[in-house]
Amino acid sequence: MSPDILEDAMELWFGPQHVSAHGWATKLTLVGDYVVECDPNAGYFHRSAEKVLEYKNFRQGALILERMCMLEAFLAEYPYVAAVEKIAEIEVPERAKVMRTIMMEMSRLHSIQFWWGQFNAELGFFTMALWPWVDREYSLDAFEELTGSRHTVSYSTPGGVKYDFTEKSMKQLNRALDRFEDRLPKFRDMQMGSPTFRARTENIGLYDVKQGLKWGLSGPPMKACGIPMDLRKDDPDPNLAYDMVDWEVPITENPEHPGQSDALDRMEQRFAEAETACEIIKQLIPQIPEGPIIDPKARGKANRLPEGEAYARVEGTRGITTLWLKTQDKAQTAYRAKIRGPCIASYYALKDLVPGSKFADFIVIFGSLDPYPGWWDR
Amino acid sequence: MSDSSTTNASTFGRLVINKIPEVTSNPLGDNRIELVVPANKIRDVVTLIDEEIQDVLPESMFGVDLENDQYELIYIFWSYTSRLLLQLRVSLEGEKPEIESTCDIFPGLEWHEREVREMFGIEVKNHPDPRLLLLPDELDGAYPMRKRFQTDRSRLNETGITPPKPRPEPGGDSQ
Amino acid sequence: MGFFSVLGDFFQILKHTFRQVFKRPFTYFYPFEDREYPERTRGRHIHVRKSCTACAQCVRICPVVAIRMDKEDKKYEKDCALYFDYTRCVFCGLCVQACKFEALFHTPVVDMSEGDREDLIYGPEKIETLDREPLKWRGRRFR
Amino acid sequence: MLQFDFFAWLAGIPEWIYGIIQWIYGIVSFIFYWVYDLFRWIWATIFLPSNFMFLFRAIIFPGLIFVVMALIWAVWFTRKLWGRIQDRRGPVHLGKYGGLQLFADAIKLIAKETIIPDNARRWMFRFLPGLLLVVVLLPFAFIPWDLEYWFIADLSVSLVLVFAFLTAVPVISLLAGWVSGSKYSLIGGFRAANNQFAAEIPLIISTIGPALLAGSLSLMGIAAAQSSIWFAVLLPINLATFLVAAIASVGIFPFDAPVADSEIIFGWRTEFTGIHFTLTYFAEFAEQMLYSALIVTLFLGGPIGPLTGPLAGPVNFVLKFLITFFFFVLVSSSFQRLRQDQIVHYCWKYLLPLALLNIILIMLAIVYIPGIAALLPLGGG
Repeated sequence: MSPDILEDAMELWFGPQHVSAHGWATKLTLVGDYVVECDPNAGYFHRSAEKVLEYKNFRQGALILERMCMLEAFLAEYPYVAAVEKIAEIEVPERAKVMRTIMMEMSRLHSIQFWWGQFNAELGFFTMALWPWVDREYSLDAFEELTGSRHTVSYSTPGGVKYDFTEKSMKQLNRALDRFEDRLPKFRDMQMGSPTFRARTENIGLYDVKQGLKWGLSGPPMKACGIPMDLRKDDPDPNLAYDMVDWEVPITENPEHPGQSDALDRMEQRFAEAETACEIIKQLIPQIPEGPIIDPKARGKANRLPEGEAYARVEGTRGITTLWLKTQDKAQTAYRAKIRGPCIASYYALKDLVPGSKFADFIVIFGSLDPYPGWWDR
Repeated sequence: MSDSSTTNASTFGRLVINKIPEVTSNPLGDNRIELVVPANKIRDVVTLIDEEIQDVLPESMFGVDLENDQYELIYIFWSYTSRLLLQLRVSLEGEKPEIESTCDIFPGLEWHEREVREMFGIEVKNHPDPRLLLLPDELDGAYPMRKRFQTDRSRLNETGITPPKPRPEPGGDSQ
Repeated sequence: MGFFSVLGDFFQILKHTFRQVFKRPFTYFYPFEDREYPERTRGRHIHVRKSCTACAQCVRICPVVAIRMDKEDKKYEKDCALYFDYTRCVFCGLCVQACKFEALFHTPVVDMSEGDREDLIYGPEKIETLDREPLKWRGRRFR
Repeated sequence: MLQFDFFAWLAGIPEWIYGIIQWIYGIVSFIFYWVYDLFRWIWATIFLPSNFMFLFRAIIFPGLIFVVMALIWAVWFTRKLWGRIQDRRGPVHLGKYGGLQLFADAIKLIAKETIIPDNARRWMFRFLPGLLLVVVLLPFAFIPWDLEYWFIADLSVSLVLVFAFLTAVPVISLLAGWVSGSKYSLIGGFRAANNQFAAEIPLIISTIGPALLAGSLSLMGIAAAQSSIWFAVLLPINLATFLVAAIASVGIFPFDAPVADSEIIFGWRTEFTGIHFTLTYFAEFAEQMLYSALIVTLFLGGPIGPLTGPLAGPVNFVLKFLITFFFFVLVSSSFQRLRQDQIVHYCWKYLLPLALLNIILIMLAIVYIPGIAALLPLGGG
């Protein structure tokens, strides 16, 4: 970029007090209506979770993880629990595996419903922002009926899950799924069928697979490029019950730009993700086996862990969510826990993705990648 | 893994060891492999990963404080086509150890390197943007993720179950 | 040409929004009417002093150090003077699970706002009493 | 030789006193008659039947107070309708169905501290919101609420005058954004000007149709010309283009790029607080109402309608106005926000040709389809 262009550039801080920047700030350099430089800043949400985890024992730790991303609370807490189970060699009962999988997909559905509304609010369409949030209330009701809490479920614990399904919670779960599937065609009309939505999102924030992988992007932003990159299939967790279900990795291929994804593809991908989540839950509900929900020895085993390292990974709503855990012998707390949130990559990607686009499209690109500040600030 | 475009973990391990004999490998099973890399060879290994493995994703990079000025850096790469998980382990030593930046090969590692620098005091050479990532300015140089950094545990003492201890000095070792 | 299909899309969307106008709203008047809370709702705690043994397991497990036990206070039977700090509590439910003697429970009371921060620290008297029946709700039931 | 005649002098005193009294009387009576005349003039101005009714119309019934009450109602209606469309309830607590909510909001907003940024030009910053509201309220004087009696003013060029007033709105928005001393406000101000730049041409071209068919540039004349057929029947595409261009001109959803809250916090209104914000907020709703009233006048026959009776004109007008305003809110709550370059693109590429197309079509129809011309005041055939 030649320096004389930058002479009449305007520096604009997008955040941290901006209405749509909740916990992040990006410095934009504008020339006219175009963004020529984008400098994402992190650290406004930093709660030093990794250090805190070094002081919490293995039953408390999952609670800290849950607060990294309230929207996918169960998905966020699961890697920690899985890592502890790997080091302590805890067996998980079959029933707990299925319940974890159901909860995980439910959490994904809820997160997508929330993102959906938020993205539409960012696009200035508050009707479509509120409608998915109504469905989200039903998902939250299902969480509440099962675990007693609406957001921070704190459902899984080393060795299984904490609460068993009741008849009423099954009813709430089915109600949430039915409600979502009922409204899906209408939402499709309002989103994909909306000419204004297509106008705003087509060819916005375009990147290809190779570029996305270099940034470290994963999850729906990559699957929207048309590649079946999903840890649920690629690296199946033995403590989850995805192999009991017949399902395909949802991908979105746009014939207009193969191997690339724009904001419209990413919205379509979220539709597919939510539908797949619904399908998996519907298939799993009749298959829940009888049995205990928690290994009775797990509580004792999780109190003091042997020396070891474990790397637990899960396909979160926003991408690969991992936790690397190192313990010392007879440890009550973690020696080192590293949280890898998916959004650190998608927020970093703005740096290369945004320059050259219009200022009004910045928030569309940001919203379509669905970054959540808790994941990069931890 | 019969497909020619995919890479097997042990095959790749052998390939790296053939090219760079200082590297030792350590299979983790299930197409996962750990390579122990000396600090001065990290750029060569990461370049090899970029060239040899298809669709590789820089998943994570972080430091571990082993106390007594011993540090470990761990790089994790994942390739979904090969279903290969690769973990590089770099041992470092010293008050302020140094490592070569690899973020020109994998831009996704840039912020991880910034974080390692501010949290552990591991200097990343040739880093394009060596600012603080997460920490506020007053904690620059405090390296809070080091084990030496004393956190405030005064609230735990309020519960009445731990015997009251003298409150530790706030801040890190360098303050 | 796509002009007429785009026009059709516009009318489709207008149809959806127009229909919504005549639907019953989803929200309810919260303070005046309330819904039933599930049995498992993790609201404020209730402490049953009769079965408490003052083992302090709840104090140990609490991840946010919200529970304090005053062993010096001899006024209460078995010395279990529990203080719950609801400015810190995250309602994770670990203390209830840690209790082996069925002495600590969650109630579905979730609206516990106070005018003063100090009032949110529930002392040994307040934590074992409920000012209202937890399952009896104000106003009419909804949903 | 001067002789002093004492008795003559004595006899002159009353005359002299009389002169003084007369002089004083003259002054007093002058003042009295002046004041009396003033009072009489005021009296005559206000309470003479014709004058009184003019003032009544200008200030109370179809005039200022009526418009302000309608404005308050419009804010309530918009919020309630938005709430209903979004599965919410909208305002509920104050008054029946929350009808008094706006008074509470207005009192709250007025009682709030007015913060003026350091970088702002202080006097312009205070002056512009009020000016904006005045400019937006003035064109209501030319709205034909009734053809016979209940209207305020009838100018032969009132259509042009209304648009002349409305052209000032984006200038004020741009100035307000500029004097606020904030980058977001400045961007918002430019976007507001851009919106008007995009929307004004299709808007005015759409009004050419009714003006042409009525043979008049007066709103009263256009309304009166629709006694046999509403122009909405002859100019349906113009009605749609006018509606869309009006929404774009006001700058509400989906053309709300000037105040896009997820991009530029609240556009040119970002820095306004308290009473200043209240005024700009009211001005937006007044502008929506004005465009709704213009749609009723230009396309839906104005006061001409099914009802008859002494107040039939205004009642007909208000009924049509309600329906128009409902569609105004409905359209504005159904679409995603467009980018500002897309607004210009769509307004110029689609709305402008469509508006012209309808005029050409109706001209051809008048020439080739017998019977249409007879419905119009132009006559002939």
